[in-house]
Amino acid sequence: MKPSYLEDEHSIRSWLLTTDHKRIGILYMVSITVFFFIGGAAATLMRIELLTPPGDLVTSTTYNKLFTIHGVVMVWFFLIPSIPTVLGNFLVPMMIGARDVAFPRLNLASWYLFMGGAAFALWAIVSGGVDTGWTFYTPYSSTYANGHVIAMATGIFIAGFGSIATGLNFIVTIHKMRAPGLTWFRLPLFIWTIYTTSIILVLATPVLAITLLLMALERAFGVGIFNPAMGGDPLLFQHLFWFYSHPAVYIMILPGMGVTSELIACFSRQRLFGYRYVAYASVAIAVLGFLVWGHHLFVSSQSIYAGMVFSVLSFLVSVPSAIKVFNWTATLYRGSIWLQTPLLYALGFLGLFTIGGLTGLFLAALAVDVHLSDTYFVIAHFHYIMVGGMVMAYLGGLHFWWPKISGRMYPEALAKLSALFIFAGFNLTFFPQFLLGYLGMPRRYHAYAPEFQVLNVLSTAGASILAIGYLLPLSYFLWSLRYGRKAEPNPWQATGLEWTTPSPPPTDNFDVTPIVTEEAYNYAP
Amino acid sequence: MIASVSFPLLPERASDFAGSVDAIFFALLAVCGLIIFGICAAVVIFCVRYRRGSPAVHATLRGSSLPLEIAWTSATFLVFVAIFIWAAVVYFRMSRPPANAAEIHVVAKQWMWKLQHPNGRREINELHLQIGEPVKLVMTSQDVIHDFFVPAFRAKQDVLPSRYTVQWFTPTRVGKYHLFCAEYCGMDHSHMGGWIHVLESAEYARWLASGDVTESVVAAGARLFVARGCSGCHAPNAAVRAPPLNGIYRKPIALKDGGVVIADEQYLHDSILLPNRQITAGYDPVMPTYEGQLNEEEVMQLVTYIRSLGEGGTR
Amino acid sequence: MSSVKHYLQILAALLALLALTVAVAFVNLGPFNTPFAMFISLAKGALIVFFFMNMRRETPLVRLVGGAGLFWLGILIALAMSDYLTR
Amino acid sequence: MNVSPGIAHQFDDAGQQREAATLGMWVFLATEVLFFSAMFLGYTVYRVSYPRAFADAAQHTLLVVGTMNTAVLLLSSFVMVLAVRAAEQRRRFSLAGLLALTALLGAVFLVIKGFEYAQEIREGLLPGANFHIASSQPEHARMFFYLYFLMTGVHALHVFIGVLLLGGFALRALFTRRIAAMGTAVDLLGLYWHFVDTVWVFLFPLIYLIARHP
Ligand code: HEA
Ligand code: HEA
Ligand code: HEC
Ligand code: CUA
Ligand SMILES: [Cu+2]
Repeated sequence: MKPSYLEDEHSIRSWLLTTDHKRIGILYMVSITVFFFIGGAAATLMRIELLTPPGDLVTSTTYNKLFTIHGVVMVWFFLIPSIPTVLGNFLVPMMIGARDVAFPRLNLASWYLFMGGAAFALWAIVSGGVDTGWTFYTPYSSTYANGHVIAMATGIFIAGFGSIATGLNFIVTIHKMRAPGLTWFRLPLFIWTIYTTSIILVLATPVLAITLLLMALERAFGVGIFNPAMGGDPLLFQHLFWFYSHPAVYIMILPGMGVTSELIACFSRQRLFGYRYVAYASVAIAVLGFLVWGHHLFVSSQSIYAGMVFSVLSFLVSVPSAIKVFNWTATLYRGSIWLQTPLLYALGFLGLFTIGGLTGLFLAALAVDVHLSDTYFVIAHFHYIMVGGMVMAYLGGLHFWWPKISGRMYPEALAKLSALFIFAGFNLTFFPQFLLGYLGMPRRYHAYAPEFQVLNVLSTAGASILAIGYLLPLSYFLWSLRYGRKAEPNPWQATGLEWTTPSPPPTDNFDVTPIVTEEAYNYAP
Repeated sequence: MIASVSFPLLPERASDFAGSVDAIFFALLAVCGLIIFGICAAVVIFCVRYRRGSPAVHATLRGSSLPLEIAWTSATFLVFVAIFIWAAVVYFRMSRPPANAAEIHVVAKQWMWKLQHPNGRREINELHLQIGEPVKLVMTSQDVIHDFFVPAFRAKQDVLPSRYTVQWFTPTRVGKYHLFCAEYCGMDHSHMGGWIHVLESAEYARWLASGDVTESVVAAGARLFVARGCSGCHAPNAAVRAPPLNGIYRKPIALKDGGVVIADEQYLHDSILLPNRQITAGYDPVMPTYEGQLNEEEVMQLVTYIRSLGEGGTR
Repeated sequence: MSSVKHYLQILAALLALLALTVAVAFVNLGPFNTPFAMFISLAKGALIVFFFMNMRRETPLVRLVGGAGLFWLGILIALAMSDYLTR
Repeated sequence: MNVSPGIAHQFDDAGQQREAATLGMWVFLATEVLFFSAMFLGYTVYRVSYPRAFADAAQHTLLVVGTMNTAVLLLSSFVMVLAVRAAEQRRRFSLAGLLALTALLGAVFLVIKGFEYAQEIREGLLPGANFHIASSQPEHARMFFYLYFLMTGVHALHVFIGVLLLGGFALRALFTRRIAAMGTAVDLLGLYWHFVDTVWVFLFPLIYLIARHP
């Protein structure tokens, strides 16, 4: 038998110069885990500060740097790369029956770009920080802020090109490298979501790059494109930023939806209900997602007519999400449900994403957003989707494919317990924030009015549970590498080409190129 | 450490919009609550009933059902459209200040709010209002973007440098309410707040008359108009040829390079600070810029004074 | 593959369009100068894309990708201008 | 597994490899369009807001030079097409020569652009401490020049990268042992070069042709 991709070669060099998509996936996994804990540490400090109304633990400037670090690191260095680069890199070629992605060297280059960008960002953090918030609004960022705004922007700029390269690679791979017989409507839904995510990566990220470049030029050389004092318009920055960043929130959810589709189908032993509609819904989200960015500008003095257009389009883009939610639920009906840890996470995703999405409707409703904009309601909205949705999906996917990735089983009982722990901690952390937001507590507040304290204490209590919850999988995954039970090729009796290879797979994935003759999720009861 | 165990779960409702916004909010809450409850219930029931090895019927490979997809898609869509329209109508109302609203000037700067009433009474980080009287805030910033947010009024609007933004509301309940800055603006963003006091009419009148009211906003503008040399050019008999400013407000102005603009507040503001931005037809660009010489408060006073000289053109 | 002569014709057309657009710029078309100039640019762009870049021989997929770039450019400008033009 | 020369291990055959590369290039070009589009949006916004100032400012651009440069780029695109042809016909020396000629034309473009910039800087049109312009709205005319230098600068950077690549490819064509393997690469380089040309075709009227009529 051929050696697995893990055992092929052992030197550090063989890892750092690898072009094997599976190893690159592992490189990403290790790096983003580090960033998650950096972002998490910032969150921890913020939550501790928010235990009491006055700003007594850290200074206001430090607090402002903390949420900037938290936002930047979590968005660009953890959540955007999370599922696409870790699970996507590992699984896309395997799921479509290919030996590798279309451009393996470009794939490695993406990781180096990502790490290069991260180096700049970390340097900016360590050498004094940045206090603009992750949104870098001008003229604050370009004229008034102290700190290493330019270094931070450079980091995001460079990492952005890594994202573009990854997206390009996936698009070409999915178009050109599918195994014979693997038609579009036989693809696993995970592939559909990675494909649509890639479209967003490729079309949106360049706009962020140039926008940050203009902002940095304004800061460094006084170029006045966004500077009202020089005839520029700060709203233009906001338009450009959100032209990227709203589609980017779909980069941060579509892959999670893909994982959820895989998990729900596998663990209820059914073909995913309404497969085609769920696939189309992904495309609809990716395309329509580009038309709604102005819903972040409802109180910014954008024209009210533009506001109405963006509002109605925001409702429109929610329809395909609704389609997905209903189809997932329907898949469970009359299934044969096997409540393993991955399914627990998938169901957690389903519930929490729906709550997050539904509260997005509150924000898309114009008059209501006037009250809720820039309050903790928004914070709760997106943490429900990004942490409750995407992070849950990422963890669910990790558990599901861990046997394939590592060749070992994780401890099931402990994993179930951790999943419940995370679920409980999550809700305790972020549910009170909805109430805080409706009460009117603004976000990015280092000190707050005393009547908000009780809810903030609850939130902090939840965050500490959550922190422990996240440390658990980290520890037992590491533990399982050595002590875990050896995994069979297909421990879940799942369909999908990746399960036809040994666990862990050999470097070339398949001895012979598989030929596909059936639809995805062809489960027998 | 914890100040009090009893704490509010809903914000106070102290403006006419508060009720409208809350109505939409609770309608949304009801619809969404129903949906999330339905989905969670379905998930739990299915997971129990169809658990592996249960005696229930397990059917597989059902594929899909087009009628079902159409049904839930169109139902969702209709609900969405209804919510959109409702919220848009209220939003539209929020953005149309009534003509009789008293005008209060707001200048934001890192990290304080400076306000001025029509009669000249100034306040910092505090705003006294009369119950039942609509007010319109004309706001600008001297540095970065801020946001004037009064949760009890459900009112919020960004305040931008070099731009006038407007919001309005009618206070409906006597009391003291939070004012927050809701757009991140740097170090002391979280301390850039204060209080809105809503008073009974009599008390408000007493408050308004007290304090350092030396001159009304219009009077201050008139004083500046002379003191800063505007009248040297713009007075009818001045040596320099400059456009007369009587009745200019809301008048269509023909510009030198073709094109016509309506002389609204923003135009007057820019004419003073950046006179070269738009040159009036028939005049030489000799007006000096007052950028850096007048602050935004003074400009607002001048603009108000010019407006007081009469309104021209068609509305 | 096309002949050199064919490509020469395209080049000639491009240069002619260039001359045309410069010449027309000196004629007062009222509000239509810029639209006309953009129209000629589109024509030139189309010649380059379809003949020099061989788009006319490409698969539908590649055409879709090329079109997507343009379409998304349109989205950005159209929706952002929907704000600026109705303020 | 088939291990044949010139085909990377992840591909089954040369056709698949070629198609993948072409698709990849087009996707990259779509990215590039969006990269420029942010600047085009900025241009549109400010041109609509300050039409007169843009008209004033554009009078200071050098129309003759700009037209000449457009012609140079169009010509270079034509030569590039011939280079692609030569690559397909595996004519080593014409390929090298044509690539070099394309690079040369690109370099000519850059040199002309350089002189143009120099002239403009001498006239004080580069926004900064020395900026001055005879316009009734110098502030907004300055916005035009911000955008002008940004857009042409980013474009020139693309030309510069193209020239380097073209030069490198010309050398490779001379010395490579397997000229046949260069076909796809030259094709892709051609796509890039034509794209850069196309961007200029749109920049040209937006910069040089505003309000030229009396
Ligand atoms: C992964 C991330 C993610 C996702 C997927 C979404 C999804 C959505 N978001 Fe969210 N959003 C963010 C991340 C995300 N958002 C972030 C980070 C911010 C703040 C940025 C900042 O300022 O820092 C934000 C802010 C934000 C705002 C601006 C708030 C403000 O600052 O004033 C708005 C306003 O419209 C909004 C709306 C929406 C909507 C309508 C969706 C929709 O796509 C949701 C669709 C899903 C559903 C609707 C649920 C399923 C539907 C059903 C079950 C249907 C049945 C329902 C009925 C019939 C009623 N979001
Ligand atoms: C993208 C993903 C993402 C993720 C995963 C998270 C995760 C979390 N976030 Fe989030 N958050 C954002 C994205 C994200 N966030 C963004 C974009 C903003 C807006 C920023 C801005 O305004 O600019 C924001 C803002 C934000 C705020 C608002 C700050 C403010 O406006 O003042 C808060 C407050 O509670 C918060 C809390 C949390 C918590 C408790 C978690 C938890 O889920 C985190 C749990 C993880 C841990 C707790 C790590 C566990 C590890 C340890 C405990 C080890 C610690 C080690 C040491 C201390 C050495 N976040
Ligand atoms: C040196 C003479 C001069 C002084 C001093 C001066 N202006 Fe002017 N102003 C002009 C001229 C000339 C114009 C018309 C050309 C233009 O639009 O710039 C003008 C235009 C204006 C306009 C636009 C009117 C229109 O019809 O479009 C306003 C408003 C205005 N000035 C207000 C002021 C104010 C307020 C001050 C004092 C703070 C002031 N001016 C000081 C000469 C002057
Ligand atoms: Cu002012 Cu925040
Ligand atoms: Cu959004």
